[in-house]
Amino acid sequence: MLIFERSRPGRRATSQAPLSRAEAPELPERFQRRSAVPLPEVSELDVVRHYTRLSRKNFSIDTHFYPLGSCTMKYNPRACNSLAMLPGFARRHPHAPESHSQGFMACMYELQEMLMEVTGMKRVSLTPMAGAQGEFAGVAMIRAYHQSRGDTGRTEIIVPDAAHGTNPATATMCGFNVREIPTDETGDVNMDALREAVGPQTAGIMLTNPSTVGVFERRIAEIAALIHEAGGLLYYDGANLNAILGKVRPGDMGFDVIHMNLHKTFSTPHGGGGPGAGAVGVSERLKPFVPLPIIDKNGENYCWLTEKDLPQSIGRLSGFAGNAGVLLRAYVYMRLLGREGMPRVAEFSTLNANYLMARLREVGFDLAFPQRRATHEFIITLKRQAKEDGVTAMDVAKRLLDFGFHAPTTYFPLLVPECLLIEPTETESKETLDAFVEAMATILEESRNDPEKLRGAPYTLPNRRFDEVRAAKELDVAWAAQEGENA
Amino acid sequence: MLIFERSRPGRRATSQAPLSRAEAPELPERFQRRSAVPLPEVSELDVVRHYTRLSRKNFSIDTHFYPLGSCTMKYNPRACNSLAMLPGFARRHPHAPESHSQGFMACMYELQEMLMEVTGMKRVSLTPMAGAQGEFAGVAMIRAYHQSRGDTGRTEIIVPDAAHGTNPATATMCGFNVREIPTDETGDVNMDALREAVGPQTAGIMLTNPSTVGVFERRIAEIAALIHEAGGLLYYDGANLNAILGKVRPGDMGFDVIHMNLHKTFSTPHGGGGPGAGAVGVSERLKPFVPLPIIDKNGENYCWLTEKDLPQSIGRLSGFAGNAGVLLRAYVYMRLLGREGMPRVAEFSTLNANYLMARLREVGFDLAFPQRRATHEFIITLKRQAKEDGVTAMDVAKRLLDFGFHAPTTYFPLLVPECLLIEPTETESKETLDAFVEAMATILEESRNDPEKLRGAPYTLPNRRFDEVRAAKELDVAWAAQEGENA
Amino acid sequence: MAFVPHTASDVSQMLATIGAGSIDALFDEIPANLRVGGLPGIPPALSEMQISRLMERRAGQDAIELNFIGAGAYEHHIPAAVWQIATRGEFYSAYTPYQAEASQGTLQLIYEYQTMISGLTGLPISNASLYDGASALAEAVLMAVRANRRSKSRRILLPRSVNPRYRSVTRAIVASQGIELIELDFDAATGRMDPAALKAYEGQDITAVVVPQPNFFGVLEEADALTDWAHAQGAQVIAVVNPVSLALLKPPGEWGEAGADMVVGDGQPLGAPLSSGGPYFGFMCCRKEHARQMPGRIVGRTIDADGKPGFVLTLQAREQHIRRSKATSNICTNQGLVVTAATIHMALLGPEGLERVAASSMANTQQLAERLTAAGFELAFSGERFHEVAIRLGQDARGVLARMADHGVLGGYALGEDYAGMDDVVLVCATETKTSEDLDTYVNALQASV
Amino acid sequence: MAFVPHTASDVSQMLATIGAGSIDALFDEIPANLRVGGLPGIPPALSEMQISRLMERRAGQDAIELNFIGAGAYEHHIPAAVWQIATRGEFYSAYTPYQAEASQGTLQLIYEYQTMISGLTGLPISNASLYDGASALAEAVLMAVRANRRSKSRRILLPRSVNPRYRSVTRAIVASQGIELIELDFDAATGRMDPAALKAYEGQDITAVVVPQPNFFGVLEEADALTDWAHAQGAQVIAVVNPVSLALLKPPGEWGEAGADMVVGDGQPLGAPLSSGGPYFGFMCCRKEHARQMPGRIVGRTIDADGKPGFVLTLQAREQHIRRSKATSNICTNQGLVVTAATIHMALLGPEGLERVAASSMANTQQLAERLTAAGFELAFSGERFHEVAIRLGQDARGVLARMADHGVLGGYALGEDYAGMDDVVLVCATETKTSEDLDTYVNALQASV
Repeated sequence: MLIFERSRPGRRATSQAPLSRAEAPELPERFQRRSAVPLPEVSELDVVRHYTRLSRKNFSIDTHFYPLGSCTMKYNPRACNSLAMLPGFARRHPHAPESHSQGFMACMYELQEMLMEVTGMKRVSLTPMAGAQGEFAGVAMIRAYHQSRGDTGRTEIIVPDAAHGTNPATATMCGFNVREIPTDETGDVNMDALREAVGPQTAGIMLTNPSTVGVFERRIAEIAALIHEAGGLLYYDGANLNAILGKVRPGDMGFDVIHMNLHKTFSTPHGGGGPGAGAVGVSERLKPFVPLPIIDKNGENYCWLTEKDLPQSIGRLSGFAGNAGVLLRAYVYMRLLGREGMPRVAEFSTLNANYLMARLREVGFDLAFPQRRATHEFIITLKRQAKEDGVTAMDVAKRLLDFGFHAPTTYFPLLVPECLLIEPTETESKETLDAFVEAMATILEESRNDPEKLRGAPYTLPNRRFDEVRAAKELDVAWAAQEGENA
Repeated sequence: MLIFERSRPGRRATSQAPLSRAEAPELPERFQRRSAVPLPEVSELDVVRHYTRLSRKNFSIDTHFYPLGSCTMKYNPRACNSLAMLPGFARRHPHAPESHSQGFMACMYELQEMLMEVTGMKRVSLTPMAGAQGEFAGVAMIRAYHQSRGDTGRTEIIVPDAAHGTNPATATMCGFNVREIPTDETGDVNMDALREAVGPQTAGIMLTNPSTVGVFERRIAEIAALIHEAGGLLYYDGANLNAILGKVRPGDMGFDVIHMNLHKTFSTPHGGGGPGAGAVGVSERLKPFVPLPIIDKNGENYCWLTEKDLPQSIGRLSGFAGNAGVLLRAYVYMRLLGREGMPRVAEFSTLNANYLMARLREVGFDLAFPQRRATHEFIITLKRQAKEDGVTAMDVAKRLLDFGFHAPTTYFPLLVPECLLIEPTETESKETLDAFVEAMATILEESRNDPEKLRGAPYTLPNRRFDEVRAAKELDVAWAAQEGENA
Repeated sequence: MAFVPHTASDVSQMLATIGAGSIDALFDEIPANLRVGGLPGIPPALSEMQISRLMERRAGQDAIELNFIGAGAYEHHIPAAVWQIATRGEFYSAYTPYQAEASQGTLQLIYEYQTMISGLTGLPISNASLYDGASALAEAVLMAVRANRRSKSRRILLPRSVNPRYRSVTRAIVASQGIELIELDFDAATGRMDPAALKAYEGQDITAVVVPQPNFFGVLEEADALTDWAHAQGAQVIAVVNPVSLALLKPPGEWGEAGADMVVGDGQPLGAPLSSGGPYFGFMCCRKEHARQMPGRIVGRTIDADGKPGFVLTLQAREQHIRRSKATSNICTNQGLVVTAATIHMALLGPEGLERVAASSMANTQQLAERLTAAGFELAFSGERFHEVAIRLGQDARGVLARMADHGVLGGYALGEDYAGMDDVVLVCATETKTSEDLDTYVNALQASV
Repeated sequence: MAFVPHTASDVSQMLATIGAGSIDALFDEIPANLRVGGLPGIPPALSEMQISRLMERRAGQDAIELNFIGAGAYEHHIPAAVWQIATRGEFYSAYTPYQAEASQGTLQLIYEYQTMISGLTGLPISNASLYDGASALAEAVLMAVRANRRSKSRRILLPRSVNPRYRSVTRAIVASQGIELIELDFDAATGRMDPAALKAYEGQDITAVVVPQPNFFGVLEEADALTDWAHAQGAQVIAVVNPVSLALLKPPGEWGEAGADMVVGDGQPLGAPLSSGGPYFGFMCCRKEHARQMPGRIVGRTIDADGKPGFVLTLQAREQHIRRSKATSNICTNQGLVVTAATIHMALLGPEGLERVAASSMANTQQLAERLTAAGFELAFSGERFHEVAIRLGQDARGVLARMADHGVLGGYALGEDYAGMDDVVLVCATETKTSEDLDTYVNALQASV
């Protein structure tokens, strides 16, 4: 049932608004709202009960194992939330003077410093509000760099075919043409294709390393040299930073710019789709171009650097200074991990992935890159099952839900047919992984003996499989009172 | 699965304790623990996931309608919780000096004052930690009063047969004999029996008004006169105060002492069984005897009154000053209701009960006291169904769970056979009551057509009906590691 | 090791299964010369107790008593229930609802959000939110270029009365798209868009006109007239609004003859704490015919295999994970958790509650303006206002504000930061959170600081 | 009307169904002369915003910087997860789990709680908690009288080294039961129970002996010897313990030859905030043979109709709602929500965590004691300590503490409140929450205040 269907004229959560109507100045009629404000009229208990019940229809890390490849669904420490929501932080106005912001700014400055240490970059800006905005900032800086040198012929960004969709979309938004290059059969970039693609038109390359196929790009130094020699820059998509934290740094690999998904590696909550935070780090030559504002330290005092200080900046990407509350959560998380904890993230997420990969191979699944180590994630392909039993990756994903496990990422990367990209993260225990393997083994058996069952899954959730075509065709994106029907 | 079954040697929620082992002074061996500390060894995610999942196996007000008679399961405003947990309150040590406690003490003083206004009593002590402790305090004050007058022959407390079990149990704890008197067929006290019971041995009477059978005791003035003339005192069990808030006051009815269940009338959370708060109020003559401490105001300053100030007090009932955090929640609730909101509580809880009673009668249920108004609760009896269909009140209660409604109170009061005591509270909407009636009507039909179905209920919860005899006989109240079996 | 559950025995069993001799061996594909030995620049780990104490100290250090700054972020009462429910693990730690069957909680909530926002703005299609109001404006400009197929000019009229930060962000984001952003001046007397400034563009090919309501100065624009003017030029209208104001102000969908074509704004006033500027969320609504040009996620209602209604992410073919370099935007995340809070917040307020919040905020600011003029200060603009007012101090505002902060009052935003010639003007906001005594405190602090 | 959902149309429909003309008519059975017209003494309603501001001001007014008071309530780090989970609606707003099938969350949690507490104390049967430590001792005294059938005297030895508040509460609660509470003195040098005081009762009929460990002064009693002595007299032993100390100290179940018979204490140090003295919870454990004498709720594991294991409230025949005037106690509620928090707290700490908390608290107090003796102050007692220490100040402690409070330090508890001749002694506690700098702050504040 929708909250609107609980609405009754005149019902109110009385305590939540001023108790009497204020005498606001009368506005000329042309400014006034004539139509009713179409919010639901409900009691406080209605609201609490409705949304508490709704929440219970979700899977979440706090309730379920969530092996979503590329998403790093690790445990979100509760302290990160309560400390970021402390009244002094929650009530700080973004335009509060520096004199009344030193506590907050100290956290942000130290976060910048820690992210530099972790990535090997020379300056960090925290302002991008999501991974995709971080990517935008990164590619915009590449553009600004070439422009600042009068190097205007560089119109292309090279992107591997396995890249996240955000990579080509971002390159387009920044006014570049996208040149795709294929992945070789071992999961690395096809070097011949890359050599062919590189030229004076190359502005840069966007890489994820470990790549989206779950392996470490072994020839990264060679690639960096190739691009740099051609006058291009290297962009690092930090989606998979979790796998290498404290082990190897993008700056040391030769990258010029990187975005970090703090909601992945540094465990700020995914919140059902956001907010994220996509801090960017740059090498020496891109320092003048970082998005604003950033925080500097002047003696004992923290201060903002803005357009006056960095006139070559690509500018501002958010109304104030990014998703500050998310950044505070990441800061707390990093301090809890500390120097000792950082490399453990890479170690145990990699251990979990390799263990899970070995176990799933054992029970009969096909690996996409059986000759490679897993990084913090790996891919299985159901190509064989699709052919032999008519069962798809989607069927397996949906059936997993019935076993109380969130599905892995399906059909990404696009180049592996019927694939499941599986990332267990370091915060899950061996027992959980073993239980997942058991469920997967059962499903594999079902796929042989009762494929129809898989195609009909899930069975135990609030809904069965949805008609997505209908959703797009008969677009219904807002409730209209007259419908009156229950949802 | 129990948390202990998730335990693995060496697993830890590292962030939650000091990061290194302190050099504590070495104790002589005779003081030292030799056995292991048998707590589970689990990760932070294990704990969060385990208890989040456990919580989802509960019914609660935030998720379900809870028409539990005598329990006043109304909406618990979330602000009451967050304000009581403000750091300045949560961290205040109970022995903090008065100079650093004026904020807290102001709330408690005002709470005392508001409770006096609401009940018509002359002094309030907030210290009892639950309804039963409030009862104890009340009866102990009656005892102390008679003793202070050298009136030592009063050995009996009169209790109606419909009373809560805590009433006779309390009288016993206070060293009195219990004299039970019957309820008449209209739900009032049997006056003849009362007259017969009253005498020079009468220390007092314990009454709930409205009574536990859901009706207002109409001859309360007559009863008060009778008891007072015999030299006894009147004790008011505040369990049903919700029904009369702002309409009629125990002090005005002639009661000498009252306990209030703040977790009922003033909506502090039931928390799965507590904590409660059982403040007591007294008439003029019992003022010297109230339990300690209480708060007084001296000019602009709040101060504690203790043994020195009230040497005739029955003493202390809690280590400090009662369930202060619960009292803060009640204080916030009362301020949110305010002068206007208080009588609404009585009005709408009574409206809801009478409406629900009328509707349930309409669909075929038998009322225990069909000739009476409901107060904030009422009783239906399934005597007929038990006889005709072999279906019990327990069967109906369990079947209701399958419809997503918590069961009403069953088999209380004991004098009505196969009874359900139903209290909807004022915070539930007409739609919820109508849905409940619909479920009850369906169950009534099932009881005629498929009584077996009722006897087997519930079907949709984590467990079917339990073997309670086995629980008591093969007492298993703590997990022992060697069992190893899943729960 | 914080948050890592592995015991020594787990590790050895797992390595044996993998067939690796050590955890380190799992990194053997990384060239040795690239490996780092450690991260000495990261401080040692803290326990939760230690970081809590540090953060409490820092948060306490920044606490202020009375805040009268608005300028794009507004202090409102947020019901306790809002974040207590939004931070339930099931909302807080859930992923994007791609697996619809396991995400009906989030999906239904977003559908309800879309309905609420669409109802407030008067335009039928809402997405599931964007990052913030500023970036939402940038996306709206990009969308207008896609949606207004008749216009070839890629010229956008962007009044200077639009929040300066929104203008900066828009500039940065559309920088590489060949779009011309033309800034229009405001009338120095009224504080609203200068009708004369429009004359110059009469009859030209304009892709879109941005109309803020209220504008950055809190002043109400002539939205009806501007909308009709824009449509007459074949331009689309992008409204930029404060969602709380829509309880009182005409919704953009009803502006002029045909209504605005798109509306964006920042959802912060609907339940997001000020929180140093984020996370907030940007909302965006459009006409039905432009739904497929919309950036960001959209939730739709459909039925499942049993014919039971439910909710899914829809029109995903617009998005980057499907369409890649041809997507409507590179946007991937929405601000899900803040949208969760906002939806609960709006449900708790209801129509009357939101109206009372808006009216009280407006009344308080009006009261403050009256007391300030009574105290001898001058209002900078004569136009009708919502809940912000620009005050002339007769001296540099920054210095005055610094002195007011020492009195425990954050006195407003210095307009000189963004507008030449306005160094002595402060923009002040008094929402429903302010009492009459607070307003007096403001006046006293200001008088003590000039 | 706050929290009342009824619309005008609801009311008229409902009244029609009832057949009543008005809501007021529903109160027609109440004698008119008893009715009140209103409650003028109650202040008008506040909105949540208004009460929030009031409470924040009052809470802020009481905030202190450093607390070194113990004396029965101890400051420990409470993991953020504890109360975030305990206040989930499903725990917070649930009723007593009488309907077991709809309460498996709470019931399993209590079963786990019972297991943890029983493991800590070394006695096999735990109830689901009592109100607090003080009232738990009173209940234990009543229970000992029921359980020790060989003893007829109803005489209880109650050392003065037991928390004075626990003694007051016990006196108040057992007042009408014909029980004699005999107070035993402590040794002025060591601070522990005086062996000479026991001599007088040798060979007498004693029902029970109360043994605090650590005692109110933080000093460790000779629990083994006391237990054996008590058992030799046919008396039962009631242990009163701090649960955190049990990570290091011998559990009462292992005291002497046969172990204590009952153990009680206050669970506050296991996750309850100081919160002005409550809500905390009392725990109580006993031997298997005394289970049916236990007051309060008990959860047991059993099976359901399908043979599936699950949990129920058991042995309810002891309780007042069944047994009425013959119940083991009038107790009805347990402190469910605090028990919920404590169970999560103990699970998060685990054995090593709890040991570290205990050891750090002990080490900090030791450190403080050393710095104070180095600064010239004298320890009041020579006995071994857990995490509290009594310091002689050489002048009235109350005055010193008041001056320390002005330095932002709550310096401890003045023992003169309860013990004649100890006006110059302060009882100080430094838990794991204190840093080395905090200890210095204490010493400096004390030196500045004497």
